[in-house]
Amino acid sequence: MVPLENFLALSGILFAIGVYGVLARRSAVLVLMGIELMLNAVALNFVAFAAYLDPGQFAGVVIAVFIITVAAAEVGLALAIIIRYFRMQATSNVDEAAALKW
Amino acid sequence: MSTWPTTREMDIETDGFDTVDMSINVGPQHPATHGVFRMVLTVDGERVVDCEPYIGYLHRGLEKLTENADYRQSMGWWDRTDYLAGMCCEGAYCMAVEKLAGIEVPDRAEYIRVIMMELSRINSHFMFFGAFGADVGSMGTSFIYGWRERERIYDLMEEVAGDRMFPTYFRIGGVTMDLPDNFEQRCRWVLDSVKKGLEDFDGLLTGNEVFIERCRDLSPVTPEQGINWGLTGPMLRATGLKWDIRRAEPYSIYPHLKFEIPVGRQGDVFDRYMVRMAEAYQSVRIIEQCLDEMPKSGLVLNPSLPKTLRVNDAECYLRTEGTKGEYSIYAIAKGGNKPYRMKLRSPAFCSLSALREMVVGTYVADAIIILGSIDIVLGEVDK
Amino acid sequence: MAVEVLWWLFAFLIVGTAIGVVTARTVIHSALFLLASLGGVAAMYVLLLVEFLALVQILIYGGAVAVLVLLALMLTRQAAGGEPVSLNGPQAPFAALAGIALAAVLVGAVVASSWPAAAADGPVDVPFEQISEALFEDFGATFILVSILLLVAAVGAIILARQEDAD
Amino acid sequence: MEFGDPFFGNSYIDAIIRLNIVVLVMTLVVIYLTYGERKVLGRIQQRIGPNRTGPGGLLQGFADALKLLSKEDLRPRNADRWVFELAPFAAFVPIFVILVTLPFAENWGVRNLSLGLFFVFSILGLNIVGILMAGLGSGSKYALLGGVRAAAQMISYEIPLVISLLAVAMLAGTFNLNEIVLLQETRPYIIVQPLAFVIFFTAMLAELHRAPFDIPVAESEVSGGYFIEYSGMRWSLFQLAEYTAMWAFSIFAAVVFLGGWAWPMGTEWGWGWQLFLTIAKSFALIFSMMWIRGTVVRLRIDQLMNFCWKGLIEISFALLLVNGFFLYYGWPEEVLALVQWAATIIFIGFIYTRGVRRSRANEYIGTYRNPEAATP
Repeated sequence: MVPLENFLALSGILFAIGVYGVLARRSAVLVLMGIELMLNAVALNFVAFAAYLDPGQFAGVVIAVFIITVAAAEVGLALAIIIRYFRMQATSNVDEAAALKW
Repeated sequence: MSTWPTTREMDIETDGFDTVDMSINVGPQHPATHGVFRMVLTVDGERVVDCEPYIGYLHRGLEKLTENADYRQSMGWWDRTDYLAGMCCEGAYCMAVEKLAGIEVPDRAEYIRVIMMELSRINSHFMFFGAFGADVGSMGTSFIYGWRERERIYDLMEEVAGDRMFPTYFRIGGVTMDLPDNFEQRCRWVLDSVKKGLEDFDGLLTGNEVFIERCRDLSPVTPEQGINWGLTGPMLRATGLKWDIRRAEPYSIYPHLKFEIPVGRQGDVFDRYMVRMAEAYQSVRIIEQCLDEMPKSGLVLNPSLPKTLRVNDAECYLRTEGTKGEYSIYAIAKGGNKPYRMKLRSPAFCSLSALREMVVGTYVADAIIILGSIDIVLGEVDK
Repeated sequence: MAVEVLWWLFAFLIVGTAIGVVTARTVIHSALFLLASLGGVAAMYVLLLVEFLALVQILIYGGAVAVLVLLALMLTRQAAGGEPVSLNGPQAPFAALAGIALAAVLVGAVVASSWPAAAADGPVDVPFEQISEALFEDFGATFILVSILLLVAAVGAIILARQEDAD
Repeated sequence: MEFGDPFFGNSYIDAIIRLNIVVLVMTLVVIYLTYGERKVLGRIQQRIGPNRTGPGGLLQGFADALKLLSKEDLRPRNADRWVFELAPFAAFVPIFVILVTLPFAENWGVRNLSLGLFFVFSILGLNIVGILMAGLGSGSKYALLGGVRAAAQMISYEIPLVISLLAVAMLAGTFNLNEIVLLQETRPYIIVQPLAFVIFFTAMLAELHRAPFDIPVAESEVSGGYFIEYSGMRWSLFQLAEYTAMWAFSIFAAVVFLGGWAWPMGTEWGWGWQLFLTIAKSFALIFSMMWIRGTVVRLRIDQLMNFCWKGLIEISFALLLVNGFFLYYGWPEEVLALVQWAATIIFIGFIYTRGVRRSRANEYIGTYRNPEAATP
């Protein structure tokens, strides 16, 4: 049997990799991928807690479902914004997105 | 592949910023180009923003070859221009030389020629229905249906001339040999099967809603545009203009024959298809008339021809209604047994020059069927 | 025993592909690594006996990543085999430091903490009928809220991404 | 020994044995599906089809497989190496995984999953990835165009596909495919949910890239689409994936909508009949797909998308709502069936009349005989 700590450590490492991706990447699409990794790490964390510590309550599982839903909404909206920005500025590089208005 | 143009891959700057355009090479080896033809499509997603046709892969120097050979020798090369309707090309070449040298053709030979030319026209149009259906995406079913009738016509041609595709059957001043004995019976049987074949295409393509949705209102051409772009033949008649060389500037025995000139209304792809359907049917009518009216016996080759044909200074322009449009020959003779110049106005080449105007702004899939609707034959385009 | 082996297998898959996501040289590779990583997380859900969630994960992210790849293709001009350029900014080393530090803190916290005794029992099989009951009854209001959020996001995305004719 | 029991009493050995059986059967079925398709298309096109290899050409598929295996595995110079080489597997594996849960007869399946239906359609979504990988990794513009087309088409048509399946799952109250089959012992779900079946069949054609939705693989446009650059083994994997998907989808449709092995014989007729019923129903579906392929021309990408987003999705949502009302208020199933049949007839009638009236298809037939009205 796999101990709970394994899952938690795994999700922690996954989260940290996501953070690195968000900080290091230049393209907004890639930043989005980092965010996806972070969200997944969190969902995995919730599910692990629910499965080990909270049987019969499912709060963790339900929250994971919500996270996936919100992640889908976030991907859609973020991609729309990126497309919009790309059309105007011809770039999807977050470093160059410095203008507050145009 | 560095010779392929890549400079067209450019960003189209609008006032905003759009996606990157992409150029795709359709051809030279591509199922939709019906031979070795290449068009470079610049596409924005699925939209065609530019189209550039490249020809010449099948160039054989036909006109130059003709200048260097005896009048009778070049016959076989002219077969191979519009190779789907070899007899039509032979007929045009023979008539041009006859007009140049003032040679009479026996009556029976004229009828035989018209029968063979119209059979060739049916042949070519059936190839069009089959290939066009395949372009629109009928998985080769239309292709095989077209080939069924073509095989029968080719068999008949083989019986008459000894060869299927490039019979070299016509001669200056007539035809090589008389028809076989049971020709009339065989020919009527072929015509019946052609009529059945047309009905099959009605069932397979004409009445198919998807087919009509794809073809209707696609690249409509007005008569003015058609004339300005140099369209001829079915392409021009689809726009609604009643222009057929067989009527407008009659040659051979066409003035004696009863047939209609089918026209379209809006010049779209569907009209082009329908005009060809109707033309194939009219060709059947013409052949039936010829079979009824032709002299049952007689000469098929002018017997008074010299062994070597020499033409003094002369010049002529002969227009015929080929299968793809106006198949015209401008011939100059300056003495000797060879022509000084033989210029071919190949119809598909001229129609092809309007490709860009018709294709730009449509979808990639539409570009393919617009190209298909022109019904190009590369042997004739590249000469 | 087999479960442990599978766990380690998938754990390495997840971490390896996640590192691939953040270090790949082309966007397409990044997206494909992301898909593999998310698939590994789905496998983790199966090991946690929540198959339903695993399938939801695959269903949603399979399509989502396909869209992501398409957009990555549209928004980066190295689609047709261009020279790979560095997709990382100059801040990448510091970001790596931050990531490593964060990972150290999180893993350290996990290891240092003492967990309740219930954690030793292992995951409990969760029938998906009970998940649906929890989802639609206990968390009904939240569910509706999330649905509205999704709807608003979809509408907003369409409005944002729509190409105006006036442009 | 019952087939429901695990072989040798060990679930791992059991799984391996069952998977091997499935792989063998699948390969055989695919080989004969290609043969059958060529024969059927041949008959439709007035040809004979393969008839040289073995009696009646029966060994043609094996000959083709041998030829494909011995061909060179080419890779374009500017292909993205790993993406290109892994794409066939990424396209094939999801299709294969679906077979794991399909019940061919009572207890005849690799695994009887309680989430079987959900499993099938969530795994199906992964198929896109392999195709996209092939499209993007080939370094060819035809492949790119085909891959992008495939992705757009499959993502769009997945929605009506899933919703039409959910409509059935609502009635059945379970995702377990075996239980769904057992519930159809007296009447298949196509009787109760004809509209769902129509939507499912349409979306299935689109997901499988079969005519008239074969836009991603259109020979005359993108000359093969996403697998244009593949040869030999990898190409045959794509082909394997395509035909396996056809078969798996047909079995799946037979199980969900046509009553699988339970209807009309019931459960007591033994596994031979059950197996025969499932296979016969699935082959009937496959035959209809081949028939459509041989006779219908291809749609254009915008027509395809419009049909999905402006037609199928709305109708499938309405279907879901109607089902919900009937289930919530407990109205009888017969009424639901009546409503659904009426809706189906209206839907098909609407499409037919719209297609025929807008295109005026009937008016064109035979008009060439009258030259004045040659082209109305």
